[in-house]
Amino acid sequence: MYEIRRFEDRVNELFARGAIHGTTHLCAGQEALDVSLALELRPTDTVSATYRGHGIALALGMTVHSVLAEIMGKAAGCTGGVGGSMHLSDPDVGLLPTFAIVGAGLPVAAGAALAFQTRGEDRVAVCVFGDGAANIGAFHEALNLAAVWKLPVVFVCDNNVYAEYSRIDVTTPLSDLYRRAGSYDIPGVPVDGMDVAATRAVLAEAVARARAGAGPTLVEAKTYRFAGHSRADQATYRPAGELERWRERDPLTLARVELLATGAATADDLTALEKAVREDLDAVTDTVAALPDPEPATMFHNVRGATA
Amino acid sequence: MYEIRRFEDRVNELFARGAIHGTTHLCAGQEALDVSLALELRPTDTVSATYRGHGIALALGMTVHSVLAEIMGKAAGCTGGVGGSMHLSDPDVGLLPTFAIVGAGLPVAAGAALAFQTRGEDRVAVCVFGDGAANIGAFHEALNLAAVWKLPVVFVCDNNVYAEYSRIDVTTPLSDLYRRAGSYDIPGVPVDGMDVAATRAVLAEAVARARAGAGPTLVEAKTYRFAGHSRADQATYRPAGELERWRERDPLTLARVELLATGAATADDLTALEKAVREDLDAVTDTVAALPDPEPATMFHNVRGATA
Amino acid sequence: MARMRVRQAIAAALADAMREDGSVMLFGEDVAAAEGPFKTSEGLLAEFGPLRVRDTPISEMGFVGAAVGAATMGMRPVAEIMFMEFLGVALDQLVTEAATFRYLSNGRVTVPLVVRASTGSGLGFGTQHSQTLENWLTATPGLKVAVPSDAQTAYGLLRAAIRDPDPVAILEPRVLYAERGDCVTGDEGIVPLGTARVVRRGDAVTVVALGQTVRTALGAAERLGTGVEVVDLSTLVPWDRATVLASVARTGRLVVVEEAPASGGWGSEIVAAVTSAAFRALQAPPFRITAPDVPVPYNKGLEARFSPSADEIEYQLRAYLETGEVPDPWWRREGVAA
Amino acid sequence: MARMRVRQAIAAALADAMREDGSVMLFGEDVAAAEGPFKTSEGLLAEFGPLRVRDTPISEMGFVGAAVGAATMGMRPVAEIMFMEFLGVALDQLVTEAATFRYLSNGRVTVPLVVRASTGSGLGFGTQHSQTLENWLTATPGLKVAVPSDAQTAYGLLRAAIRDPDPVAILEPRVLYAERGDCVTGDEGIVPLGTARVVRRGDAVTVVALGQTVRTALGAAERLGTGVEVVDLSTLVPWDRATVLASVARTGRLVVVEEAPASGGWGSEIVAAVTSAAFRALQAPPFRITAPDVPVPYNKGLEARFSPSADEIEYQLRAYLETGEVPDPWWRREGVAA
Ligand SMILES: Cc1ncc(C[n+]2csc(CCOP(=O)(O)OP(=O)(O)O)c2C)c(N)n1
Ligand SMILES: Cc1ncc(C[n+]2csc(CCOP(=O)(O)OP(=O)(O)O)c2C)c(N)n1
Ligand SMILES: [Mg+2]
Ligand SMILES: [Mg+2]
Repeated sequence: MYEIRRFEDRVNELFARGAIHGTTHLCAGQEALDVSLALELRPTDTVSATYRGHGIALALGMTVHSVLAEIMGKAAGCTGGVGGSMHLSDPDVGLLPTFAIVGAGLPVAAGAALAFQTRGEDRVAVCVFGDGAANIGAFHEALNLAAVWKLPVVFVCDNNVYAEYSRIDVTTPLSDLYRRAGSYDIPGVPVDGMDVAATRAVLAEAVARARAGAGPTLVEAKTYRFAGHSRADQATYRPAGELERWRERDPLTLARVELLATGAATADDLTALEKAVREDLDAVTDTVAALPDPEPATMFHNVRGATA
Repeated sequence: MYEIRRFEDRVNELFARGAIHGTTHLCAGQEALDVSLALELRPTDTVSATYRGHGIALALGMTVHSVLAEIMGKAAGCTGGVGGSMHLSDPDVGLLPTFAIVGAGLPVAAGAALAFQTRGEDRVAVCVFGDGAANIGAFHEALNLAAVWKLPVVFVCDNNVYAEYSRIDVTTPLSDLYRRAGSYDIPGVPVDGMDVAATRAVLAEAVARARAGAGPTLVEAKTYRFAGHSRADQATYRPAGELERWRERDPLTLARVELLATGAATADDLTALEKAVREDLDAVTDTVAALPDPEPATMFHNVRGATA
Repeated sequence: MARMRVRQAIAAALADAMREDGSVMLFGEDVAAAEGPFKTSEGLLAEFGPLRVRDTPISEMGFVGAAVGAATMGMRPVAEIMFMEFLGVALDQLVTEAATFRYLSNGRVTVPLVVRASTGSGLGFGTQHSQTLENWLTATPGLKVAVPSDAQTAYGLLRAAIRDPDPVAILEPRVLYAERGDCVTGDEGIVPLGTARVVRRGDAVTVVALGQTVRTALGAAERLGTGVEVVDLSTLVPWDRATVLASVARTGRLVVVEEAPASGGWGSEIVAAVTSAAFRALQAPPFRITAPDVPVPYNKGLEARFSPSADEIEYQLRAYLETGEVPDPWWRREGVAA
Repeated sequence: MARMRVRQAIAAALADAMREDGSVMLFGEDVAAAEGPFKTSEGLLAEFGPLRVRDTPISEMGFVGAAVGAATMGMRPVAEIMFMEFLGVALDQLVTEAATFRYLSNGRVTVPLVVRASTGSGLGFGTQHSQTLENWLTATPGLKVAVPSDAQTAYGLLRAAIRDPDPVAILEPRVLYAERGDCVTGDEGIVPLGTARVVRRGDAVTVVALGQTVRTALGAAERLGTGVEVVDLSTLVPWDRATVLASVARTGRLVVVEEAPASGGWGSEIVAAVTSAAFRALQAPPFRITAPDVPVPYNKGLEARFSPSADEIEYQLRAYLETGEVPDPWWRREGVAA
């Protein structure tokens, strides 16, 4: 989590000083969910996520080098620089190309689960999406399909209160999105998405349920987006004090308190770990910044495969 | 209702002997809903319905002549013969062109309601759609939008147990579709769609609610499709005895019993009425059959309007 | 070789592919228990069972997306869209997702998916169920589009599409489903994507047709006698430039016959590309015979006039061959529209 | 006349239309409180209030459909699609519903609706947020499509579209939003739909451009000196044949410059129609300068090469004028692709 947070800070800096082209969507405040997911999945499981995907990519095990190089459009990035921040992917860690179209990942995750079910494998597909995505048709169609076919998929709504610049109450008649599971007769479970232990427990159960063939679950993780929506957004539309209240429950702080309280780590351990993360990030940033851009020919690669 | 039933029988005959081109979707068994709706609406209200729309068109007040001529592709039909059975319409009775794309009518009805709300009018929009349509994305998006904007619209699901050749349980994880209202924090109300009095009461309340500015309602009318889905479908996929059980609750029989029981009509009244309906239908059928087809130039009309 | 209907050829292709490859599966509305709204999946549920042949809810976005997801995990799904128009509620999954995954994963996530959709006019289904709408799919790098014109191409293009490593859309002219034709099945029956077929030889004019216009163009050509070469384009993306250019090099004249309205139609691409590449070989203006720019009308007589008939094609080809000029379409000749 | 950015011209057009006609309303994602993701609705919520300027949920099918419904009841809604690709989840409502209601009601139900969508490459938004996708809309009788190229056309086409009695899609090149230009507002500033503008006179070649390629084509034309006539097509459906044909009649040469890949692009329609109508007037093969047939790449340098640059257009026009032959695009000249 600490690595993800520092990574997002770094991306923000690089973007601000023009070293990153286009747009970025930071996940600061939502790291606990990404990390919990990674901890509850097996390498053979598969994840579909969104443009706000740096955190899940790193949590699943993609390297800082590969992710940062992609975001900076380098030839060494995970797609060779043709995808960018919104399209991270690595099948080795189970990450499908992240989705830039809101809601598109849900049916695709259901389909991955369908493949597992049809072949009788005990693999699970997970889809992470936002609160805003819960209003689009693909959400409804995917949950209905997954429910009626009892697919091994877990739908995880990362409810960070905002969709772009719109607060959830402006666009959505109810803020407890887990209740939408009722429309499909599947379990809907809310969880404090700032708390790793709580989130892991809920995810573990949903994943186990899917793996056991008992069908899909809708999990709603209550989180908060510490940054703006994208690029230079300062999020001035937030009600006064809201950010500050949520920051008191910063997942990094909660995790630190927990680790120290349970004796899983000492303050010194954590300081050393954090220092190592920062140093590593600095070093990788320098390395990546010096890497070459892709050749023009790159844009012609991977448009289609060789016909047998 | 009697007129609608006989009309559908007639369409069926005409189709079988090749006098109707293309396809038709009959509504026998579902007439009580169409009639109840027409009775609870004002002429200034608006209805969006589906390809299974002969009944609602007649109930709202379109003439047998206009509807039958359209179905037979005659120049005198409501769209001049270019629309056909799936695209009946008449703004004078509040009927938008009926929708051949499943689910498409729901957002459009919400939009009609939006116009009424924006202009401060006390008009109501109603959308009738099938059980199968409750699984498509447009259903979800329209209900969410209508709920969050508190639009004066009533969504009426005509749950006739089948979508084409698929029974509801094959495609839908729950058969009580009114429960999906919970996803939008709006009222969801089931009703016996074979019973005019019960249906009228539920619709009256939902329409009043919309008119009063209290927002949308999802009404689920439990009905049954007595005919096949379309054209020559014999509906051999029905479980044995299902049709027969529903036929015991034929809305025509129930209405007849009710009318006689309350003394609203005598058996002689009804016999006379039915006879008049049959004679009228025979006469109109002969008239319409003799009408001319549209000129080729007709296909060039109404593609676009005159620019100011 | 057997004689069969186009819909039977499709069912045969699906069955053969499913026998050959356990990862092939089929889903769509009423494709399983009812064996397809147009009976293009007869026998499949019985042979391959409910895991591989599935009836879906009415949720084209959901099940096309599910096909995309299953394909990323190594299945070879065939998703059936009952009427092409319904892709209007699901286009995103095919065009924006499926077609880009290979690119967006450095070639590591692939989508060997087939989407079949029935298209076109001629059966009285009305404005919203009678269009061809190839244009929705033809500007998407990464996506292939094929259109059969008879039993053999229905069988062979579908087999090729299922084996293709990338997403392929097959647009099936609905009016042909009941047509009978000879069909070689098995590997020899496969029609490679990207290859056009010269279905009639001639040296006066090259007529490029597709789907249901192949038989109307052939009908017109027969009546005109020798001289008319008819090319069945078969694959629309990528289309077979070599075959078309070679034909035009011989004939010096190009006419494209399309079922749908002129505006936005696929034929302009053929005309434009051939003109750019073979300008000096053209002895007369290339042109397109199409439907008028109107929605498909329902009335039987109107619908029959909407798409170019063999009569209309014959008239226009004859006038063109005689005068070397582009003839007027019927609605201009009859003065009913501009 | 005032100097303003394209996005300000759009906001001005919306404001003027809303002042003039109480039935005009705007909705889309973040168009109200945030004044538009690209700031194309600055000041509108404040002036016209939350009934007429509305933030929607993320449900393009829902809110485009709601716009259709509101239009049938006499409103003149403008629906904003943030990125053109999102129409892939809502195409049905625009193409299959809105465009057909007049036809399907004997002219009694009309849909005076405007859908605005931002399009194109140049800002680093990546494959799924950088396409132009005109092809999704150009084969729909009943639907008009316009593409502004500067502040004046952004203002004027939008005003005309809002007054139009039928659905109109306005595809706004996103990369131009921040560009400044002169703009006449009010009735004199209205640009009628269906009219192309000759933006530069010349007699050696007609270059037809659209949206963001108008300025790159003009840049190339300036460098080449006299001779290059540049036509800003402005409206794609229905496009202005008279102006284009008159120009080609003068120059005898036609080149279309498109931002997006060749396959399925709108330019083939121009080339095909002009070739059919003015074959004898053409002195050299007409052709198209386009992007290659690949998804839009993210990397800045790659993205800059993807769409035809002024340099590339200059090179190709010069070679064409010198040789009378169709030149190779950069990827063939450099041997990186076929
Ligand atoms: C279909 C579609 N509509 C709109 C957008 C533009 N858009 C990108 S992100 C976003 C907000 C999504 O909000 P949410 O689902 O809550 O996810 P978050 O960004 O908060 O992670 C929107 C509207 C899109 N990418 N796709
Ligand atoms: C988007 C879309 N998908 C599929 C169809 C084909 N189709 C027409 S009617 C129908 C069944 C609809 O069932 P239901 O909503 O229950 O209505 P009913 O026919 O029972 O009145 C289907 C699948 C369609 N018209 N539109
Ligand atoms: Mg959010
Ligand atoms: Mg039904």
